Amino acid sequence: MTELSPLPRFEVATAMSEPSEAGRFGEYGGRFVPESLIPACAAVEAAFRSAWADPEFRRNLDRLLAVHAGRPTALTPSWRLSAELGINLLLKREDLAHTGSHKINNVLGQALLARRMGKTKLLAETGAGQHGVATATAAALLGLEATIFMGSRDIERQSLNVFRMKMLGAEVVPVDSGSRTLKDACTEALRNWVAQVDDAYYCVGSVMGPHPYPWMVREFQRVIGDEARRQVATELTTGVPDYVVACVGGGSNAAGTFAGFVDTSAQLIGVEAEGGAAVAFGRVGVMHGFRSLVLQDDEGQIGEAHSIAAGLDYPGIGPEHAHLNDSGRARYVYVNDDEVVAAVVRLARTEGIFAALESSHALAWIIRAAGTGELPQGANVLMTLSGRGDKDISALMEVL
Amino acid sequence: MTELSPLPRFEVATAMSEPSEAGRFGEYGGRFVPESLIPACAAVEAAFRSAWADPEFRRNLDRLLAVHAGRPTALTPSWRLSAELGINLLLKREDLAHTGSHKINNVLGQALLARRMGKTKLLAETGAGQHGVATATAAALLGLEATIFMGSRDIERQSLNVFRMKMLGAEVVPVDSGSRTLKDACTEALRNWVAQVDDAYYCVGSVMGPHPYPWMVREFQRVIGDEARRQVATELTTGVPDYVVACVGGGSNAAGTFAGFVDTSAQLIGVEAEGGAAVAFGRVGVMHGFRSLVLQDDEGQIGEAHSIAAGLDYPGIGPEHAHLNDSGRARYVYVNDDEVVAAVVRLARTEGIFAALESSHALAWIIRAAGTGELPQGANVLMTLSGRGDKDISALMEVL
Amino acid sequence: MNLEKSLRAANRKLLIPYVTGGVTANWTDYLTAYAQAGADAIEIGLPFSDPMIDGSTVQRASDVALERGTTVAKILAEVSTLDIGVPLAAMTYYNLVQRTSPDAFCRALAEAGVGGLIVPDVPLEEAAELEAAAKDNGVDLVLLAAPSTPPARLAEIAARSRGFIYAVSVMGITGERAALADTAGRLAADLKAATDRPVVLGIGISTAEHAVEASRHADGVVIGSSLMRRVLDGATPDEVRDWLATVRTALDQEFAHSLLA
Amino acid sequence: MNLEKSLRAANRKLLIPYVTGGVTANWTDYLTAYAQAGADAIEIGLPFSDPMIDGSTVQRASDVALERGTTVAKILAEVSTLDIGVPLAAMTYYNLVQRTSPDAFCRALAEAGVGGLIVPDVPLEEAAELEAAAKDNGVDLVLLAAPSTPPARLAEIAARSRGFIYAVSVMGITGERAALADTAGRLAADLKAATDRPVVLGIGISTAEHAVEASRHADGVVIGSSLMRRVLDGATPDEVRDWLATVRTALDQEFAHSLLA
Ligand SMILES: Cc1ncc(COP(=O)(O)O)c(C=O)c1O
Ligand SMILES: Cc1ncc(COP(=O)(O)O)c(C=O)c1O
Repeated sequence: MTELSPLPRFEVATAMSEPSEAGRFGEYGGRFVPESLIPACAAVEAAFRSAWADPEFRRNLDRLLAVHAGRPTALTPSWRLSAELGINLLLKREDLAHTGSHKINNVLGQALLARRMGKTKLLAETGAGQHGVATATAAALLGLEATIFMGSRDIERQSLNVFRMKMLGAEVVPVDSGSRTLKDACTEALRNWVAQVDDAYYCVGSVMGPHPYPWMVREFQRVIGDEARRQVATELTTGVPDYVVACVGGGSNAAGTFAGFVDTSAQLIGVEAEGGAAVAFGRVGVMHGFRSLVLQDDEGQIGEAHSIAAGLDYPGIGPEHAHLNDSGRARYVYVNDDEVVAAVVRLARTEGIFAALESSHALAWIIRAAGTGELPQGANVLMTLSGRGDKDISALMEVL
Repeated sequence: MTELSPLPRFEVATAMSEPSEAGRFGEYGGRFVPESLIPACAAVEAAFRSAWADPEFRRNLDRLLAVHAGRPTALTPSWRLSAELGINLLLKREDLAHTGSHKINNVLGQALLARRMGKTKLLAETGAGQHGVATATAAALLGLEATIFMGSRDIERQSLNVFRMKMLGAEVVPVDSGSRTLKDACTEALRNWVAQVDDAYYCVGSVMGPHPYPWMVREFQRVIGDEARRQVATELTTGVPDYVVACVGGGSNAAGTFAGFVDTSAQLIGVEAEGGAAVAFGRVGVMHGFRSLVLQDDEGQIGEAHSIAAGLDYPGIGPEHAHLNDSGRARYVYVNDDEVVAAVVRLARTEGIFAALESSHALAWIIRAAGTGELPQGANVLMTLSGRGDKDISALMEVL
Repeated sequence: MNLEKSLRAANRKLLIPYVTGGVTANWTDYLTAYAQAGADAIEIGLPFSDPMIDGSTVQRASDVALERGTTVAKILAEVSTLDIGVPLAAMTYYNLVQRTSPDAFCRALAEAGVGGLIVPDVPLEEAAELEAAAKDNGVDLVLLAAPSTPPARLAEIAARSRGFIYAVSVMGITGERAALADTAGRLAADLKAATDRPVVLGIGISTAEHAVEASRHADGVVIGSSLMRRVLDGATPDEVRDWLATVRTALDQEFAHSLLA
Repeated sequence: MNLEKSLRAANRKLLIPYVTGGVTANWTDYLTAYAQAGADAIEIGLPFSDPMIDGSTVQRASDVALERGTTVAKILAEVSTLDIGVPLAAMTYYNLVQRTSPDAFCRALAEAGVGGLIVPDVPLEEAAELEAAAKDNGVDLVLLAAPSTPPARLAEIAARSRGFIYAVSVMGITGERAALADTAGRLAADLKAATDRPVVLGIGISTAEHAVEASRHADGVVIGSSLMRRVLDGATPDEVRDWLATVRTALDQEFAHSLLA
């Protein structure tokens, strides 16, 4: 069966290769965690290195991605919107992956790893709830327990996903500290990991956290970019797109996408939420176990991110993105909530696709930039549509 | 790109071939519509015959199904549940299709046909809202208008899908007559078609309505069965499953599935909702343009179907199913709401899949029958998982 | 009373009012009132739960009748006791007809003195069995023709219809409309060119003016929703009779004019 | 005042109480109270918005302090005016340390008379720059060891830590617990076998009984959450002093017993 055959993998040259031994991408990354967690992080690293080099692990993961998560996901040429914008826009459809976003790619990888390590329980933080749902899903599938930490503000905003997690048998723990959103859920998940590190595996939801998570999550997400690379090659005479665009919360869908194109001439663009734009407004800092660009005040207190998209409500950015920004290999821009809402509606009306608010950040930038020097007429653009919008209905009802 | 290559089609022998010239499957089917609609039905039939014989139409449809709807959908071996039930259960994952159910297969076909006929507008009825969302989606994609008729009771039960349709630019018209559910929406859609037959195409949502709809919709849905046939062949040493099970509202996902296996030794099982079990409790009747088995009282007044799954709240069954039942080629059974709710939860907890309440009827029967003479230990079972459960959260919140 | 013979014998434009059987306890009084107002035939709706060609007014009348426990048998029983001197035609949907069997259904009509039958969801293709049953029982099966019906088919409908030909004036469902549809005139003319059987325009004929306008093209009119709205709003049989009489008068004046012209 | 020298000079089990800087307007009065109760050193928390190793009590104290507008600079300014005769160590997270630079941060500590620094999210791997900065400014960088730390690593921590070694008694975060964790004794013993630097158990030491129990294995204890709960509940410095004094007494009695034994 054609869709179950394993994907050939591209060897990527220099950028986006393995981080340094200390888990650094340039000056970012590292492992800034309490001593109690050092052995646990080291164990995850060792297990991942061995698994990733093990053809059987790869085969098992590829098979799960195919038969359970529905990979490869489609590549959709957007016909009507492309014509309106004067560009050629191709959408990588992570919204069609099981559970409705790219998060499942990473989670299936980590859950398989947790089983390999003999763990019986997954811990995870979640913002929009997509990573929580994906974690609950993988836990059910592989017979593991799941505990999901979620800011109580996000629990209100994303009640559908909360219900889904519970349906799947996961325990959802509300986090009432701080801004009661994703960053606080991350802090809480790390704290809880310390206390149950023997049985529990911490399943990080984006390219963040202590080494090896940012690297490992990118590797689990590179399936997006690898697939898109092959698919784009058959859609475009040029073989590669001129622009590769993805939204950035922690930055996992962007990292996975970029990984497939970093060795090409494509311009890589990450789009953040204005209220969570760590590259534009952040400063170097250390949070949740890694050094990167972080929204913070002059004192070093972490800032609260604000976005209509709960999944982008994160004051930091994955360390590899900070490095890609420094090196100039990728560019980071931001859009505001109004542009995002307009983009959701526009894609629905022109292409019949109801995208997640997170994903719509990428589209909003494309809509704004199309036809300008930033994204000239006729450009071939690959955009990762990281998830579907069903979870955002109540948020949209408030503004539409 | 492997997943875009057109599917080889199986030639099916006698059962489930073309209906008679009058649109009959045995004694069922036909074209019981007002004279005003006869030319419109004839035009749809002519257009479908010409399109279905036109390789370019087939190529365009196959491409839309692949690049937009995400076909082929995965075939998922259910590991943990199979072990618990003592059977080998394979799930055909229509929940992974764009918009979240098999309805998109049919709608893309019909919307392409509407364009070919020069129509500018789609009319559709919807129950659960899945067909309405699919129709709104196809309309947006192909630049058509869409008007969706929906019972006002269903509008309350399925508010998420109502929002989705509106997002996609469709007009949703509440139907306040009768039981205010699917059957009344069908009646209303037919009435409205009469008044705008020049511009509007009536996009029927299941294998029902006047000839050629039951046949055409089955043909557009046979992609489920054709894909599953190929996929199952690589999963099973026996090549074909012992049982093929699908839920039946109007019966389109079941018809499309059965079409792929009717020429094999597989036992075909359609599962209805107890409160809408037209085969068990219905009598021959004529409704919505076709003759079939219909829930009705002694006077011939149409009965109201009752099911927790809005998409199965239909008092009739597609005419071809009535015929398959008569001929004994397929068997029709039913389950009740409680079994269905238990099945949703069980699949979520064992396989990490949150299925639609409609689809969960098929699973509920499998759970009940597994290990009995009806479905013996060790049987290879293919089940079509027709859609995802996100739309059912508020219904489930009430009972869980 | 034979429907077609009686209509052919009328030397005036035909006025065929409609009532939903069982819509009120005294619903047969409306039949008497229609007869007094000068109806040439009366169409009695046998209510069905899913009336595909009916607009909201007639559907509401059907729902009200069904809620009152109306059945075909009860309606026919009441009808069979009447003697109003006007031919009757039943209008209903095929599910009710086939519930027992077309033959049993037609026999029941005939026994109740109902001489005509209109079943809008049975087009030519599906009509054979019902045509035979109607014929066997001496019931005229009235077929419908629509503005969308192509010429050859129009001719066949005209040839196979009995009683009269029901010319659907507009592409749409029953219900009141502001003006008579443009399609009405052409359809009636085409039908009259194809047959000498009475051609009656129906659907959307709401006022005396519509009726007069329609009667210039056709042999008569069916009036349904605008009567049922009055009935549902509580008009008494006398009130309804008085209104229908004004339509009768308008039709007769127009007919007299046309003979003089 | 040099932290390590001072601790080594104490001829008793070490009592190191904790206070969150800025938690109340009069928070420095708690420092004085601690000194009066017989503290051997005091740990001052510099509040951070995302305190990864702190439980709900200390997190709440941090939030309260931040809401009061507390900053590192303000805390150090207040501390620098004090003269309570007890060495001080700051406890905070790395983001605050690196906001200016490790060097600037340590210089500021030294200038305010704070001789020790504890940064729980800086493990050995990430410590080099901070170790250098601390050394350059004469600040003792206290490293943490955990029950999960393997032996070789324990030895390196013991070797590189200055002031004392913070032995994390339990796999978990700060907060009161019902009993001293089993892990505490083994970790303290392993560390004492590896070094002659003071080994102090902290985290989850909530009562005089816990402190006594811990002091059988280690050179002393840090008491945090159970003090901060009292402070947050409104206990005055005198009340807190009185409670802490009972811990002091219990430690001293146990120490005396052990010498006799
Ligand atoms: C649909 C979707 N896209 C994007 C994101 C942001 O995550 P990342 O930046 O790691 O891709 C989220 C997070 O919840 C999400 O749900
Ligand atoms: C998910 C799902 N499955 C099944 C059905 C029933 O339709 P059919 O019997 O035509 O497959 C529906 C109808 O809305 C549906 O939404």
